[in-house]
Amino acid sequence: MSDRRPTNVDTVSQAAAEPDKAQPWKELGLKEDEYQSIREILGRRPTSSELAMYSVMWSEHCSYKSSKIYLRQFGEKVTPEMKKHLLVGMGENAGVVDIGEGMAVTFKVESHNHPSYIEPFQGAATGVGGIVRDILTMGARPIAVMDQLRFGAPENPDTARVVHGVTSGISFYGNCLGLPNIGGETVFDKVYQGNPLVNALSVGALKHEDLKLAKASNPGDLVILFGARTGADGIGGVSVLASETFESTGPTKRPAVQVGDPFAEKVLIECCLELFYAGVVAGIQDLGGAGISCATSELASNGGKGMRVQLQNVLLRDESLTPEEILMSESQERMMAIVPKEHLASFETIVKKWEVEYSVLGEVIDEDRLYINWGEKEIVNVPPRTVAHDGPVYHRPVEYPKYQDALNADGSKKLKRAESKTEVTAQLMQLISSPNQADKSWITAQYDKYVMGNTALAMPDDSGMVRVMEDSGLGVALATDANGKYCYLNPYEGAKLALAEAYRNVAVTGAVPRAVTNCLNFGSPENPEVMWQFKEATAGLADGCKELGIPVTGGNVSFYNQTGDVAIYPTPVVGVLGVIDNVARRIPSGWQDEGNNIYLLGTTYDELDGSAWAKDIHNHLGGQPPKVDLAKEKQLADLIHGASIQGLIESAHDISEGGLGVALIEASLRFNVGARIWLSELMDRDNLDLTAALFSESQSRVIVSVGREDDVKFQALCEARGVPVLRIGVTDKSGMIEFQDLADLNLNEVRTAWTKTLPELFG
Amino acid sequence: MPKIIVEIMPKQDLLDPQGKAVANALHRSGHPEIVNARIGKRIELHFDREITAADMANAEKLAASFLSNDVIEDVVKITKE
Amino acid sequence: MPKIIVEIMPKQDLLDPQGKAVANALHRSGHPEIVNARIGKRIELHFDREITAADMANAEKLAASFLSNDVIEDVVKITKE
Amino acid sequence: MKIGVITYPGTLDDRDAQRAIRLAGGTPVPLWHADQDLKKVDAVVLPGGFSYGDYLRCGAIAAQAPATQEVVRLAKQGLPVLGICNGFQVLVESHLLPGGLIRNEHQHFICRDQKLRVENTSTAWTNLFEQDQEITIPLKNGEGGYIANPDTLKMLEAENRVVFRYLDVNPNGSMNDIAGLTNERGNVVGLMPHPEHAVEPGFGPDTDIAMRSGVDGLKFFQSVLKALVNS
Ligand SMILES: Nc1ncnc2c1ncn2[C@@H]1O[C@H](COP(=O)(O)OP(=O)(O)O)[C@@H](O)[C@H]1O
Ligand SMILES: [Mg+2]
Repeated sequence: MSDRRPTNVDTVSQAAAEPDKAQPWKELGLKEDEYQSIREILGRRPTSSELAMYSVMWSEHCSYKSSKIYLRQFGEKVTPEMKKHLLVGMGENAGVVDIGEGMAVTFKVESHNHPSYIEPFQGAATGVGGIVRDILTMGARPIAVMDQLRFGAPENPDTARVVHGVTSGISFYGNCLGLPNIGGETVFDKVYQGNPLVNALSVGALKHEDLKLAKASNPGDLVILFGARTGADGIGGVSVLASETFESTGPTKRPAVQVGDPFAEKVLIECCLELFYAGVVAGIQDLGGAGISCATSELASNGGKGMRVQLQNVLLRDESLTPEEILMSESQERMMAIVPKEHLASFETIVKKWEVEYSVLGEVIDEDRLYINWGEKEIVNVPPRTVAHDGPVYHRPVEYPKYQDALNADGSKKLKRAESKTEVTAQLMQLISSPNQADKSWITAQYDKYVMGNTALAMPDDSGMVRVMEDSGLGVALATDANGKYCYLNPYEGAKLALAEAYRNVAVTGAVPRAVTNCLNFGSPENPEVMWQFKEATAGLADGCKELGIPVTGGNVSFYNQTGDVAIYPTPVVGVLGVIDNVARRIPSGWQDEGNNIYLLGTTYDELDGSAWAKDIHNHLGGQPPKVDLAKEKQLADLIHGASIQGLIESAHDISEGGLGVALIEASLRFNVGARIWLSELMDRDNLDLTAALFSESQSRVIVSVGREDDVKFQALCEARGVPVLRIGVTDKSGMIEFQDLADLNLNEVRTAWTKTLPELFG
Repeated sequence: MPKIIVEIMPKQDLLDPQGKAVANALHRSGHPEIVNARIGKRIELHFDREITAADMANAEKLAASFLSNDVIEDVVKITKE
Repeated sequence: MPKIIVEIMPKQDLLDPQGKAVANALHRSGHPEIVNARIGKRIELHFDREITAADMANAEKLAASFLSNDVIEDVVKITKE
Repeated sequence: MKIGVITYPGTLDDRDAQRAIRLAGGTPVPLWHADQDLKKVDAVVLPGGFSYGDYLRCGAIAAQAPATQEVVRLAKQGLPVLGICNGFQVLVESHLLPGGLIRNEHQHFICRDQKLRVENTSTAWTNLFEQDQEITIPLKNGEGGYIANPDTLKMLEAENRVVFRYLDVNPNGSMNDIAGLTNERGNVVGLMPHPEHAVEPGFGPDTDIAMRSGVDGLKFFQSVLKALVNS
């Protein structure tokens, strides 16, 4: 092969010899004091390769510099009891949770927002690829994915571009990987127009003893890069360095996007699992943001050791890449393994079987130093910890938003409520067919939910649920939620509300909530009002987790989701993982049989601020979100678990956006079983008008259906546990959902209205 | 039938998974002389009348905006037949 | 880099759903003059040496056997560049 | 009875196919694409997935694999072969079955519970069904539109080689609503929908009786076991 390798590289000795050479630190996103502290750490100016490494590793995305001081509380506000099931906590690639029978699961949600706006298909696809590699890195077999999406206004022409690209990108990558998609979220709102959110979650399962950590702790072990070759993907930013060190003949503009190859990743997964089971890797790290810079420095830093690396050993797609570009390339589908020398031969046999390319880059050394050479020339010589973990920590200014008081004062009380029966019926139909409440099958039918044969629940049920152990039926349930409107009104309560809803969604399936992950999507941290939202939301989430007794095991922060001065609503996506001893016991979200009684659990208050009703009927957002009482959530979850163990409930569906009215319709649509509903007793008991009874979004409420034979037992159980219970209807085979004295809705007509919305918008 | 042919290739610097898979398959089946393969699109636009200069100009615009995605693809050729 | 370019189109009389979708989109966006669209492949085979007559003959064979499926596709052109 | 399941790079439903064989009472034998040796199995399943990423054409690269070549040779001597989804595409690319499979008409990947009619019950994989029995099994594909030239279609219909036809909804634009085919001899069957995802109560499609309780797919694997015992 013709050698097109750049030779004119900046070396450590050059850096010492020309200490005052001007460097483009600013263009790389570093602050003056950050550049100065790099010079202090090194006792000289950095080489351009070192500058590349520090700038990317100290970026907001990799260093969490604005969020770090707040994220700490997830580790601090915990009790020993909460940590009982935690095998690996925050700080690793993903948290690991014991689920019994010697098994553990690891799960995490991550954002790929900005890339998905620029190139929706590849952005979303590589988002799925990235989170799956995180899970794999822990030694786990990935077993499912989910996706949390926020798009702009449905009628805006650009929304269709993003919706099509994102959903087909997720479908393309996830389906080709062979991971069932078991749920997610889809929300439309104009605040996300220029900043769609594409979060992806993955969950994996492993035996306790197969746990792997991203650590290089044994001097002499080999550092091996394997998987796809390194190319010019996603290094738009370092072009400034390339143009500096590279004569004008070189590549000028590198692409800022990455292209995903799910086939390569599928092969990589199988190959890695075989390597893990063969016991030939001592440590492993996926390559995501910051590529080789991140993998080498983190592995070394985590192991408290150093590394010597020959960068020219990296297999390239394009020989003209400069060392800086190689260090920062975000080419997908790559992994870095730490392999003891005596296992090299076995390692080679396995990767060759899978036709995966690899190269040995160097070895672990007993020295607190990361040395990287380019041929004979030394281009990096740094303490790994300073790159990977000792990044800057900001205490950004925080300011209570100027608009906040007026926003909270502008409640929904003044909005005109439905008075006539026809008006109520029309509003019910409008809510059920509005894009946010409408059927999401146009999206979810593009996802394979069957692959692996272990999916016990998926769309449109409240949680996704997969079996982990085929013989016992042991499984996990997962749900994610975030209501941006609630968080905008009150970020502290809003984060708790997201947690409460995800928790409830897991509980209604019969699983026991056990751990939490999050993806915190916010505007610019340089805006003190955004930082206030962030501070409030993280406090709310940490406090909420403590109240519920389930720990945060990991998460991700995405800042700068804003266009000009306008930030998105604070959108802390919260994921809750639950454990179920046998998935055969799972509870679906809809009535399964006729002749069952329908019960409403919990109390309804007149809480319409921030509701779907206020937005979809009146285009209004203001006031305070519904009150959240986590003790009640817990009580409710315990009740459902108890009832499920005794086999007392046929279905359970949580009440959220759109209130009781929408929840009842959804429960009927699930298996096409009709119902007769009466609301008068509820209105009397809780002192509500029709609008509040149907559309209030009060928390800690669930509707359940119970067979006649279990009626007495069920009611007694509710009373014993102090959960308010009221019979509000019965299921039937009428093909109707009849709200007594109010409306007779034909299920087929409701279904048509509910299903046609998204196809009509995006066809 | 008169047609305009638009040829589109994945950008040089970006990964082309399809091309890679085909190149690998060719190597396995004994074609080491083919060092690489890349796969793009050939789009034919059919007309039921003579193609004018205006049509060509139009096709150029369409090729750059709608038929290709300039973040990841290049239009490499536009011809008429 | 010398290359051989193989162009492949779906067979005339068979359905081409992608082409149809593109044609429909073009009609919706005000291009009635384009009566139909069809989407095929452009495959580049790269060589790191001069391309010989034998290479071309070889490419023809590959195009007919592996690169296209003659039940549903036609090889419309093979050129070198 | 030993039934082989071939794994290609990018195959996804191989473990599911093995589970289905086990639940039907057979012994699944994993086979590797690069091995020509089929380990003396009595029948072979080419499972679903995205072999080689479905790049170039679905199934085209997998059709060249040593294991596939051996399957082609033995199928011509009567070895029962079932190609599911990507496996069907491999059979078509290997010319064991006629026609081709192209991108779904609506351009999207689609995953749904699909109703089918079983129109030929004399194949190795369908002998336990009743003629014209209606079954529901999951379907999930992006390129499942069956096409063939008019002569081939006529021949397939005349020779009763359409084994499964889509009912209610044609999910991908397949000609004549064709969901699956057999060869002349009836030992090779290919179909787009996935019988291996409807073999275990709790994990199959919804039925009128209970959620996710559909097990119509089990009969495919029981059929071949019966055919093998009788042969
Ligand atoms: N983008 C998506 N990907 C996968 N599943 C989705 C997506 N959007 C919505 N869903 C699924 O559709 C169903 C209804 O969603 P939603 O009404 O938001 O549920 P909930 O109100 O219980 O949070 C759920 O099962 C959810 O998991
Ligand atoms: Mg729910």
